[in-house]
Amino acid sequence: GEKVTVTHWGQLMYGAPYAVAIEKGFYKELGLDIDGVLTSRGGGTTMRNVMASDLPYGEVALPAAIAAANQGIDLAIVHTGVGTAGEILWVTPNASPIKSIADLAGKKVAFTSPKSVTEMLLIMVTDKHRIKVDGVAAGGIGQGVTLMQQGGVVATPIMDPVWARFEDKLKPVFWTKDELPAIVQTVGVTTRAFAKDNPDKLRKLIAARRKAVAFIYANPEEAAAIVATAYDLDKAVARRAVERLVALRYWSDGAFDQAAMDNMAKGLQIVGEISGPVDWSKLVDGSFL
Amino acid sequence: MSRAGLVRTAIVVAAVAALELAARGGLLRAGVAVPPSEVAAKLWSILRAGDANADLVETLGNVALACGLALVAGFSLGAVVHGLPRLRRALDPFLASYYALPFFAFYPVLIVVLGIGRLPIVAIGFMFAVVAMMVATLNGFDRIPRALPRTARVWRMGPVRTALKIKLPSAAPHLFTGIKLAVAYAFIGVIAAEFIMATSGLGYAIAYAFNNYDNRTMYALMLLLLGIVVVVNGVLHGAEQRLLARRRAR
Amino acid sequence: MPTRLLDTLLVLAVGLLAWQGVHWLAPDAVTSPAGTVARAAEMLASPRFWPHAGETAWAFALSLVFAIGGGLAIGLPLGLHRFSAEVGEPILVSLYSLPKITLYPVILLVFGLGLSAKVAFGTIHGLVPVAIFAMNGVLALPPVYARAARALRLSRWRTLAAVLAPAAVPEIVTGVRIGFSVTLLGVFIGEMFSSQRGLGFLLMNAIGLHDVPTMLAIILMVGAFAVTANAALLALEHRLHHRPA
Amino acid sequence: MTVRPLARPAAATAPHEIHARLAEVTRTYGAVGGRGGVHALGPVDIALRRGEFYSVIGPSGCGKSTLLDVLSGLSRPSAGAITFEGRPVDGAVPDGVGVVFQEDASFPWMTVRDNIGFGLRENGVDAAEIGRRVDAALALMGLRDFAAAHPPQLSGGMRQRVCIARTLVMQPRLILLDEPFGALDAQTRLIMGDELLRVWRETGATVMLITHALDEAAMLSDRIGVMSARPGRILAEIETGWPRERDSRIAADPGFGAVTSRLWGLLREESLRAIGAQAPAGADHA
Amino acid sequence: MTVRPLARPAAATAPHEIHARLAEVTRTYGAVGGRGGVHALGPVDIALRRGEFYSVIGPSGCGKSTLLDVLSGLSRPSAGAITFEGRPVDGAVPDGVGVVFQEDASFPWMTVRDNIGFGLRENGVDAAEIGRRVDAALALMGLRDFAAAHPPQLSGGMRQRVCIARTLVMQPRLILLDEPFGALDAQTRLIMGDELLRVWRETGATVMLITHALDEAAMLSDRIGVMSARPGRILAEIETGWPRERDSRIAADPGFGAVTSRLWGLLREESLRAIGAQAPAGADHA
Ligand SMILES: Nc1ncnc2c1ncn2[C@@H]1O[C@H](COP(=O)(O)OP(=O)(O)OP(=O)(O)O)[C@@H](O)[C@H]1O
Ligand SMILES: Nc1ncnc2c1ncn2[C@@H]1O[C@H](COP(=O)(O)OP(=O)(O)OP(=O)(O)O)[C@@H](O)[C@H]1O
Ligand SMILES: [Mg+2]
Ligand SMILES: [Mg+2]
Repeated sequence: GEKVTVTHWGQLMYGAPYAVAIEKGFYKELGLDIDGVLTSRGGGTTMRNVMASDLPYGEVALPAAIAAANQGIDLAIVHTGVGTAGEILWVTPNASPIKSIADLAGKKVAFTSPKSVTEMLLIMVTDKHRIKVDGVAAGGIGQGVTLMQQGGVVATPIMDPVWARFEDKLKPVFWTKDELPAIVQTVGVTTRAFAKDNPDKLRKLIAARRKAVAFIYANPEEAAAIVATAYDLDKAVARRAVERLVALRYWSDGAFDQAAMDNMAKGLQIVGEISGPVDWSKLVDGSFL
Repeated sequence: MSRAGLVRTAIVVAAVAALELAARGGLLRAGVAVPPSEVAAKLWSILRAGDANADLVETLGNVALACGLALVAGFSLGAVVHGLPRLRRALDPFLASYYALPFFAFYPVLIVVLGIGRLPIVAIGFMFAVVAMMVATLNGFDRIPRALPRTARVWRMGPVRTALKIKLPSAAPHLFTGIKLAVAYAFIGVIAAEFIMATSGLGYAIAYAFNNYDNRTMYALMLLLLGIVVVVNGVLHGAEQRLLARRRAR
Repeated sequence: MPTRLLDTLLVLAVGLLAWQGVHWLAPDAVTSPAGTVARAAEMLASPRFWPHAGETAWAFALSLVFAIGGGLAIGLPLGLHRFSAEVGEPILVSLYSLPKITLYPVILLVFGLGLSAKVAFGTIHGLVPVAIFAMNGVLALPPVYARAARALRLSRWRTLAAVLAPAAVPEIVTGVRIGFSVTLLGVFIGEMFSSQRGLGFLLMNAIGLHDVPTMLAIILMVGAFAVTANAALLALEHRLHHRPA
Repeated sequence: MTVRPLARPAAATAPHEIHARLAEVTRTYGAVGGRGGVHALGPVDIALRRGEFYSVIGPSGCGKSTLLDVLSGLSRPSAGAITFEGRPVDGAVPDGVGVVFQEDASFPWMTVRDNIGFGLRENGVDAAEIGRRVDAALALMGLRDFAAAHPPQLSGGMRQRVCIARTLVMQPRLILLDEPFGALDAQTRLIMGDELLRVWRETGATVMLITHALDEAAMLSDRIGVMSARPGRILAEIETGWPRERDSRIAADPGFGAVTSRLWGLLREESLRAIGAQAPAGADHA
Repeated sequence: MTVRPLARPAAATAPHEIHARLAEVTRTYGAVGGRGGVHALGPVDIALRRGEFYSVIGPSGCGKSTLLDVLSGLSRPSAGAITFEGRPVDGAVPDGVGVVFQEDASFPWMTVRDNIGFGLRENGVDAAEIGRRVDAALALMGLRDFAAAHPPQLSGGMRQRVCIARTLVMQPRLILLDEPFGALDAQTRLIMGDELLRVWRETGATVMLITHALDEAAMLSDRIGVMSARPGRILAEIETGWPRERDSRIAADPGFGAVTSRLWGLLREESLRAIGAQAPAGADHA
C-alpha cells in the first residue's frame, strides 16, 4: 500500500487523524490503499520526505512549508492540519515557587531549539506581558524536562502526549491557548505536479482525514485507543491527551483560517525566520477541500 | 609536490570539475546538486559576512576541549592499564566493541550530569576520542623494545624517570597515531552531537540549513568543514612526518 | 581461561555499580540497571518490537555487505599497486575523519527516504575503514610471498587468488571488525533521523517522548549485540593473526 | 619402508658438464630516465657444473640476492647472458629450477602438508602423485609428525624445512638457496646443513647456496665463490675437494682449517675495504 | 691527538684473581603456585678472572640470556649465589657492570652523541666530564662522523657500536654482551670482533660474551664455556691460550682449527640431542 508522511508521528498528536483513518478504513472506503505513515523528527526533514516519497502528500509544520517555498520548491498547501498551538504549555516542577508568567521574569526558561515554534511562542507571550526572560535552547521537549529537573531552567515547554505522562510531577505555568490567538502549526502539503495530475486522489485523501477528525471528536475514547496502539502509548496517557485535545478542538477539519496563518507568519518574523509577510495566494490552494 | 601528490590533486580537481559540469548541465536533480563554484562563492560570502563565525568558534572550541581532555585521559588510562595486565585483558572485549555504541543516545543522560550547553557536546566528543587514544597508548607501550627499559635498569633509573625519559619517547610514534585518531574522532563526535542534539555550532548550522531547504548554505558549510578536516589532517600529517623523519632510515 | 572470565565479569560488575550510582544521583534521568533490563525484557516480549529489530537488522546486513564488498573492491586493488595506494591513501584518510553525519542531508536528497538511505548511510560509514585496512593489509604483505609464487611458476591470477588474497585475510578481518562497528553506528544514526521503523527510530521516539527506560533499554540491547558480535569477530581475528592452536 | 627419490636421478654425468652459466652478467637498479641507479652486481661469470654444490659468500649488500634473482629468472640482468641446461633464462623461472628464499616464505594459512604440495597442485600434478611426493618430502625433512600443523606452530628451523620441502617436491634439477638458515643459531644451522647435504646427495641436483657464514660454506661446498663488495664480482673460486659422502664432521678435517683461513683472509680485506667509510681513521689512534 | 682511556686502568692484577663468580646458580621461570615452571638454567658454576675474555656458547634456548640476566643483577637466581668483586649481586645491577643486549637498544629519538651520554647524565656526571668521555668513545668506536645522526640512519653494525659505546662510557669493570652481533653478517662481525678485542685490551675490563657463533668464540676468547641444552649447564671450559695482543687473523693460526673442531664436536652431540625430537627417525632412512 501507499504511505502518507506525517511530522512527529509517534511522538506528537498531529498524526491521530491518520491513525484513525487507517484503522477505521476511511481511506479504503474511498478506494485509497494507505497502510502506513512515514515520518521524521520534524521541520525540513519531513518536508523533504513528502517531496521524495512515492505519494507526495503529507502533513508538515507550516514554517517548514514556508521555508521550502522560499527556496523555490514547487509545493501547494492544500489544507490545515493543526490550527492551534494552544496545547503547548510551559511547566514547572510541582514544588517550584513559580506560579505565573510574571514569576518567570529574569529567570531561565527553556524552549526547544532556536527559531522553533516554542521560541516564537515564548517571545510572543513574554512580549505580551512585558517581561524579559533568559531563553535557553534545550534541544527538545525531553531534554527540556531533564534540564529543568536538574535546575538548569525554571520552566520548560511541553505538550501532549508527553504532558500526559508528567501531569502528576509538573504543574503548568501558562497555556498558550490562554495567552495567544490561534496559530496554525501544521498544514497538508503536496507538489503542484501531484495536485495537477491527481486532483481526485488528493480530494479523497483530505476527505478521509476530515472524516477521521470528525470521528475523533465524536468518539474520543475509541480514538484514544487507536492512537495508543498506533503510537505504542500507555492507554491512560493516550486517553488523557486525546480528551484534552478534543476539548481544545486541536485537529482542524482542513479549512483555512487566514488570521491563524498570519499569526504564524508574524511569529516567524519575530524570530527572524522570514523577513517579510507571506504571499499566501502563491502557496495555498483550497480547491481540494 | 611528489608525483603521487600531483596525481591526487588531478583526481580531486577532475572530480570537482565533473560535479560542476553535471550540476550545470542538469544531469543531477536541481536543488540536490549545487555547482561547486557556487558553493565556494557562497562559502566566501558567509565567511566575509562572518555569519558562521560564532558557530565555527564554538565547534572548534568544543573539538579542542574534547580532544585535549581525551588525549590526557586516554594516555593516562592507557599507561595505567598497561601496568595492570589482568585489568587489561578483562577490558579488551569492551574496548574492541566500544565504537559500535550509539553515544548520542547518552545525550539526555549527559545533560543530567553536565547540564545544558557545550559540556554534553564536549563529553560526546571526548567519549569518541578517549578510547582511540587509550588503545594507541596501550599499543605503543606494548611495542617498546624490551631492551630499552632494561637498559634503564642497568643505569639504575627509577620507574618514573624510566616512564618519562624512556617509555614515552619510545612509544611516541604510536601515541601520534592515537593523537591523529583522537582529533578525527573528536571532530566526528562533536559535529554529530551538534547535528543531532544541539542548538548551536557548525553541526547544528548544517542541520538548520538542511531543514530550511537552504542547500547552498548547507553545502557551503559542509565545504568549510571538509576544508577544516583536510587542513587539520595535513598539519598533523606534517607534524608526524617531522617527528618520525629522524627515526627513519636514510 | 576462568580467571580471565572472572576479571571480565568483575569489570562488568563495577560498570553496573557505577550505573546504579548515577541512578541514585539522578533517578529521573537515568533508569537503574534492573529497571532497564526489565524494560528491555518487556520490549523483547512485545510483538511490536520485532518488526523494528528486523528492519534494523536487515538494513544493517545490507549495509555490511555493501561496506565490506565496496571496501575490498577499493582497498585490494589499491594495495596491489603501490603508487595508487600512495595516491589514494590520503583521500581515504580524509574521508575517514570527515564527520559523515554531515553527509546525511546529501544521502537523503539522493536516496530519498527509507531503507536505501539507511543502507547508504551505514555503508559510507563502514566502507572507508574496510578499504583502508584491506589496502594496508595487502601493502604490508611480505614481498617473498609473491616471489615464492613466481618461483613456483604461478600465473598472475593464481598468485593473486591463491597466495596474496589468503595472506591478507587476517588484516581484512581486522578491517571488517572495525567496519562492523561503525556500520552499525551509521545505520543507527540513519534511523534516528528519518525513518518509521527500526531501533534508531524507536530510540529517537523515546527521546522525543522523554521515555528514559526505553531509551536506555535500546542502548543496552544494541550495546549487548555489538559487544557479543565483536567478541566473536575478535576471537576469529585472534585465531587468524596467531594461527596456532 | 622405502621412500621414493624426490628428483629424477641425475643422468650419468660427464665430468664438468655445465648445468647453468652466467656470462658477463651485470644488474643495475632503478636507472630510470637519465639518472644512474645502483650498480648492484657484476660483471659476473659463473659456470655451475651439473651436480655440484656451489656456495657464494660475500659481504652484506654485495649483490648475492641479486645474483640469485637473475640466475633464477625472477628478474632480468641489465647486461650479459644466463643459460640453464643450454637454454637462455629470460625473465621467468624455468622449469627445473627451485628457489628457497632467505625470508620465511611458508604460507601460515595452510598446513605443512598443503604448503609442501602447493606448487604441485598449482602445476596440475595429479593427486595421487602429489600425495606420494609430499609424503616422501615430509619424511626426508623430518616433518612427518607435523604434517597437519600450521607453520606458526613450528620453530624457525622447521619452517625453513617446510620451504625446502616445498621446493624439493617440484623435483628441481637446480636448487638455489638464499641464506636459508640466516635466522637460525649456529647449532641448528649445523643440523640443517647436514640435511641439505643428504638431500643434495640423494637427488643429484645442482645446488647453489648463498650464505654469509664462512664455516658453513667451507663445510658444505664443492666450490665456493667469494664475492667482492658491491658491485659484487667473483674475487676467487675455491675448490674444497671434499668427498661426495660427507657431513659436518668434515670440520675436524685438517683441510677444513686451511679452507676457512683462506676464506677469512680473502674476506677480511674485502670487508675492511667495504666498511672503510664507516670506520674512520679516528678509530685507529684511539 | 690523544684520546683518554675509557676505563680506569686495571690494577696490576694478580694472576687468576676472581672478578665475578656464579656458584651453583639455577633459574626457574614461572613456578607460580604449585605448578612447576620452566627450569631454564643450571646449576652453573663460573668463575670469571679479572681481565679475561670469556665466551659462552650453547644451543638456542639453553639459558644463555638467563645466565646474563642473573649475573648482571637484572633478575634474581632461583638458587645459588652470585658475587661481583667480592660483594653479592642481588636483584639490582651493581656499579661497575655494563650490559650490551642482543637487541638493538639504542634510542631512536636521540642523536648518537646523546645516546652515548645518556647514562652518564642520568647518573649525575658533570657536563664537561660527559663531553670528554663521549668524545673518547665516539673516536674509539669510529662514530665521530655520526655524532649528530640518529640511530635509524645508521647500519645495524653501527647501532650496535652505539650501544657498546654507551656502555663503555660508564667505565664498567665487567662488560656483559648478549649476542651483540647476532643481527650482523659474518664479515661485519669480524670487524666488530676486532674492535671489541681492542676495547677489551685498552680498558682492561673483564668481558663475558654470549654468542652462538663458534668461530667468533674461538677467535676472541681466552676461555670458552660450552653450555648444554636447557637447563643449561657448563659442559666444558676450553682455554684457547691466545696472546693478549691478537685480532681475527688468529684464524689462520693452526691452533684455531683445533679449537673450533673441539667446539664443533662438543656442540654437535649437544645439538643433535636438543633437536632430537624435531628430527624424527624417518629422516634417517629416507
Ligand atoms: N629493488 C632494488 N632497488 C634498488 N636497489 C636495490 C634493490 N634491491 C637491492 N638493491 C641494492 O643492490 C645492492 C645489492 O643488494 P642485494 O640484496 O643483492 O645484496 P645481498 O648481497 O643479498 O645483501 P644481504 O647479504 O644483506 O642479503 C644493495 O646495495 C641494495 O641496496
Ligand atoms: N620470562 C620467561 N618466562 C618463562 N620462560 C622463559 C622466560 N625467559 C626465558 N624462558 C625460557 O627459558 C629458557 C632459556 O631462555 P634464554 O632466553 O635464557 O635462552 P638463550 O640461551 O638465551 O636462547 P637464545 O639463544 O635463543 O637467545 C627457554 O626455554 C625460554 O623459553
Ligand atoms: Mg640478500
Ligand atoms: Mg638469548
